[in-house]
Amino acid sequence: MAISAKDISAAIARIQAGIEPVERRLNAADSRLGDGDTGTMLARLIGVMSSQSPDPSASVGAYLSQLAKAAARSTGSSFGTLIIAALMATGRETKERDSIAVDDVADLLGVARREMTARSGTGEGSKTVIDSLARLEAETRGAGSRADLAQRALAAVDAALDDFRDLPCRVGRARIHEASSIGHDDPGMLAVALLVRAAAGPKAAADTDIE
Amino acid sequence: MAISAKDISAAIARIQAGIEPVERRLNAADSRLGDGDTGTMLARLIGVMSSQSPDPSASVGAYLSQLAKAAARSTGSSFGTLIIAALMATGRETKERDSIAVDDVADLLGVARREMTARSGTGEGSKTVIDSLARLEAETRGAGSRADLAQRALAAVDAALDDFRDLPCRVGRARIHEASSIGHDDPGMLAVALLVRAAAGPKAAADTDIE
Amino acid sequence: MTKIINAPGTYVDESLEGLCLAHPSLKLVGDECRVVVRSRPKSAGKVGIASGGGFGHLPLFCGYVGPGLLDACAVGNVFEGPTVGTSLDSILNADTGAGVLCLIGNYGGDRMNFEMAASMAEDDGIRSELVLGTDDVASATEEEKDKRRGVAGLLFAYKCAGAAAEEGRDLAEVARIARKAVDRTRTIGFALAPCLMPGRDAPAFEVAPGTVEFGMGIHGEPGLWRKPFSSAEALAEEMVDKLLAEKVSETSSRVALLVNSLGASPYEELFILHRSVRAHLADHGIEIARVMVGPFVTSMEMAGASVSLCFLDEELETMLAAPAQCPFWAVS
Amino acid sequence: MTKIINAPGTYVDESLEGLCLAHPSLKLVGDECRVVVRSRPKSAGKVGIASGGGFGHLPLFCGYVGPGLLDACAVGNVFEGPTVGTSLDSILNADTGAGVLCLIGNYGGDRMNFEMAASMAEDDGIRSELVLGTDDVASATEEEKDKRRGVAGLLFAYKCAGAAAEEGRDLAEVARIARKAVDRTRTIGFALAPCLMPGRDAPAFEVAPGTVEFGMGIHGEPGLWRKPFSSAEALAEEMVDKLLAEKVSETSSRVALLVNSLGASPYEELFILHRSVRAHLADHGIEIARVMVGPFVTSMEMAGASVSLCFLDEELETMLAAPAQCPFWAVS
Ligand SMILES: Nc1ncnc2c1ncn2[C@@H]1O[C@H](COP(=O)(O)OP(=O)(O)O)[C@@H](O)[C@H]1O
Ligand SMILES: Nc1ncnc2c1ncn2[C@@H]1O[C@H](COP(=O)(O)OP(=O)(O)O)[C@@H](O)[C@H]1O
Ligand SMILES: [Mg+2]
Ligand SMILES: [Mg+2]
Ligand SMILES: [Mg+2]
Ligand SMILES: [Mg+2]
Repeated sequence: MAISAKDISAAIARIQAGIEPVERRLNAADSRLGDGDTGTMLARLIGVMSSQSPDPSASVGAYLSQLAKAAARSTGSSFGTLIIAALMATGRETKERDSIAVDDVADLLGVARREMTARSGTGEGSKTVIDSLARLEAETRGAGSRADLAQRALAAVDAALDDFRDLPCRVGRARIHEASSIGHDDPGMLAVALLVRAAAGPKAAADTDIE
Repeated sequence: MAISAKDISAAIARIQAGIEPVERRLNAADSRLGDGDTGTMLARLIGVMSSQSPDPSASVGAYLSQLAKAAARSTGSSFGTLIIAALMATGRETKERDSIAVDDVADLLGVARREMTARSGTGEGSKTVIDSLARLEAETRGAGSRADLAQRALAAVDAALDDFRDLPCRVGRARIHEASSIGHDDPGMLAVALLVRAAAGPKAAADTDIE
Repeated sequence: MTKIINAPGTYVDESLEGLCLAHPSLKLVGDECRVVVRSRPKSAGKVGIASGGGFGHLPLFCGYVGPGLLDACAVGNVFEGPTVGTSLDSILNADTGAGVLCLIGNYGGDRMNFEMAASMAEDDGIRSELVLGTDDVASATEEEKDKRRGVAGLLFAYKCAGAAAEEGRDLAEVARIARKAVDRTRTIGFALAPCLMPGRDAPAFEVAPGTVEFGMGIHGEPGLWRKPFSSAEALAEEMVDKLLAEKVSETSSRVALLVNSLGASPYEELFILHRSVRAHLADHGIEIARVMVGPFVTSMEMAGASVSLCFLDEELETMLAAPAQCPFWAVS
Repeated sequence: MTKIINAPGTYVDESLEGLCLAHPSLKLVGDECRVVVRSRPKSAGKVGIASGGGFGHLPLFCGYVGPGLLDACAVGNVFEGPTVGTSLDSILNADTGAGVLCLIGNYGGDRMNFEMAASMAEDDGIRSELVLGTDDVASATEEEKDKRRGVAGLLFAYKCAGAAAEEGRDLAEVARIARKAVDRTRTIGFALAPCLMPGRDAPAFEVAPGTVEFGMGIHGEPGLWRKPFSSAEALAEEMVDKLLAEKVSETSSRVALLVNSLGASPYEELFILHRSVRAHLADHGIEIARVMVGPFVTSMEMAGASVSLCFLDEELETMLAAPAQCPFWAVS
């Protein structure tokens, strides 16, 4: 039931397979106050990552670092960079492990979240990807199985979107337009939701509704 | 029955009074193959000229030279410059005369035409203002009175337009589009026609039809 | 907005190639050939100056590589920061042993990428300092000054830091001077028409014809307000007032002025705007020590302009007057 | 196409004022303040070089006043030649006793005005020679070469004549060199979007979006043909072929190249076009001795570009390499 590099690679492949509508939707979300490129950036990142197959003998950490390095030459957007930073940090954390136990996932999400916070200087409550990670971390703690993990993750990203939708965004250019960000999903948070959904696969996702 | 500086000044005032529709029409004509400014240029020239009142004791030539000098600082368009050149040349020719006899007008038109030809390097037959002048010169020769002169002039400019309308233009940018100039009046020739019409005044013009 | 391009995917690389072919003082290096450096080696022991940013703002960023200015510049895709990898390459190439000042615009992604690159460079034993351009007064209030974006005013920091480095000052000094230039520089811009990203069918943002989008960002980030265009005069007054609303810490009534085209607005209009801006500055008792008018920091074919002021002290004035040479700007 | 202006009627004069305030090396003289001259007196006894033309093409014409280039430049209204009076003022101001070369574009009005001005100057005892730029291959066939308009290629004549004058050559020599530069220079341009005259509601000519108007004049004079834009590559090939279709009298496979923006087309695109133009020139065995890429001769915010080739001989190459300095172009 543990998660191996191959499982991660399979999840990335699932994301890649359905990336087109995700790309369009994120670009639209980012067009409202940002520069309209969240989807394009994410698609490029996922494309590069999906072309990295894990060495059969590689540890999870080695694979995550490999993904980070490839990604580090593929995108310059803030969201992409935060993902790269998270991949590097979690890669360091798991460099000796062949797999990750389901109940270690929450801790790793915490590692990712703290690294993103350190890099961006953005804490929780600013309506960013970091808030989604915080919620993921909280909700997946204590997951008993991969299926359970998936359900909890899906619920978490939805809940994060719901909780923040009507709050103002406090990061980047949008800050001076806090009012107009109210009522709309942050593109980074929406990206996390759509990624989790695609990674979980259609079976798990069927029970949820981010649409 | 001779033409004095005051008569010329009065003709200019008549032209100035009705310049607006003339300006629009000439701009439209020049827009077809040229830069669309024949009307604007002419309006500016006439405006400056109409602000020059003749010294009561000035000869015709002195007044024409005065008009030329004022005009020389008012416009840089080809048509304007040809008019300035014509004013200078006819001014030199008449510098000792208090008035111009009706039957000297054709000769002076010849002076103007030759000066324009020398300045522009354009001979007759190229569908330009020079062709209108040539026709004016020919038709006004032998005019017996100012009324007769006006009628002959009106007929001449119309005839010039009619004769050249279906010929190709051979001057300036339009040259490489000779075909598309066929069927349309040359803006400079049209300008001469409209000027003569306005100068002649409504009474004389009533019997003709350039519309 | 028909673009003279071959394909969106080759836009940046072909353009960079064309740039370096036109200006042999520049060349491309790095794993992805996305770092512009000086062709002639710089003096060893000089502090290196690296910059970087998204493409689509030429001459910014990479056009300012040259003596007295930048040593290396990382180039991202259109309106997208350079990758961590490219940023790292720019630092490695700028270094001659005396450390590297990374001088970039304050954009989240760009900053994070350069920070990550700097920490990788440190692993290779290269010291660096990061200074962020934050001149766009439209992008945050005075209280949140350090959150402001960097726009055209970055040029003053390039010039001052470049001069300090060329003089042989050490990294801390060069960084101090860059920071001072940033602290004392402010920009306000407005857009009159949008630009189109290569490969897109429509602009990512709209500016209605006849409308002024006051404070719009160089990537089309929404402005402070929009209203119908009235006159260059009125706009100049509003811009100057906005720029002078905040006082620099030390009093300074002598400035360097940059009147910049965002792309499509031609020189003719810039000079008209410049004339009005000068008049309003004079009304406020501001003296203009230096002036630049032209397309220095653009957004492809966006129409509009920006006005930047660098409030001078003696040190900055000396640095701005020092010789510098790049394809788009020379001081001698 | 919202313009940063105050009023159409003050457009030219305010812009010229702003130009000279930004560039103190220039100043305005003449009865109507429509002649741009060098602020610093030039050496007495140097042949003067006067130019002139309509406004709306900055940096052309008056931006090229400076050492090694023009002495004086008469400025007309937008897209309208300078008046006879202003042309005369430019000749009077260019003269220091050694005569004046009048070097202008071959536009009927401009030519006639300078000729009239020259004959007036002669009355004052000032000798002059007139040389007309005729580089636009789209404006007449090879048989009627001398009827062609002058466009961006005029810069090469400015530069060569300017260098010859600065060297102390006499009027006949300076004129000979200017004529040679004109004879050996050809330009072809294309427009992608029109420009708007100040004060007008709509452009005086149309270029449909997505359409290339090949050979369109810098005032919007109709082009040779129009077709949908395909690629920078294809356009570059077509332009190079058109430029090389006529052979210069003496064989010359070494050229100076100018890739020029008509206004709104940004540097990014110019460099892409430049890259393709170079490749096609190389295919034809043409060697590029010098290159300029940028907005040098524009039509306000017209989109599009032009490519000029000056087929060099040793003399022209030396003249192009001589030092020159003006606000928009420096050779050192
Ligand atoms: N400084 C930051 N701190 C935290 N999250 C950020 C920050 N900047 C951007 N993000 C996240 O990234 C998303 C935008 O990503 P993207 O559009 O790819 O980047 P960019 O802003 O560089 O165009 C935002 O919605 C937000 O969730
Ligand atoms: N070289 C020339 N020779 C004779 N007539 C000319 C010449 N150039 C222009 N014209 C006349 O001037 C008219 C155009 O005038 P205008 O539009 O004011 O000048 P521009 O061509 O400078 O814009 C033409 O229709 C023609 O009659
Ligand atoms: Mg974005
Ligand atoms: Mg015209
Ligand atoms: Mg972005
Ligand atoms: Mg004209």
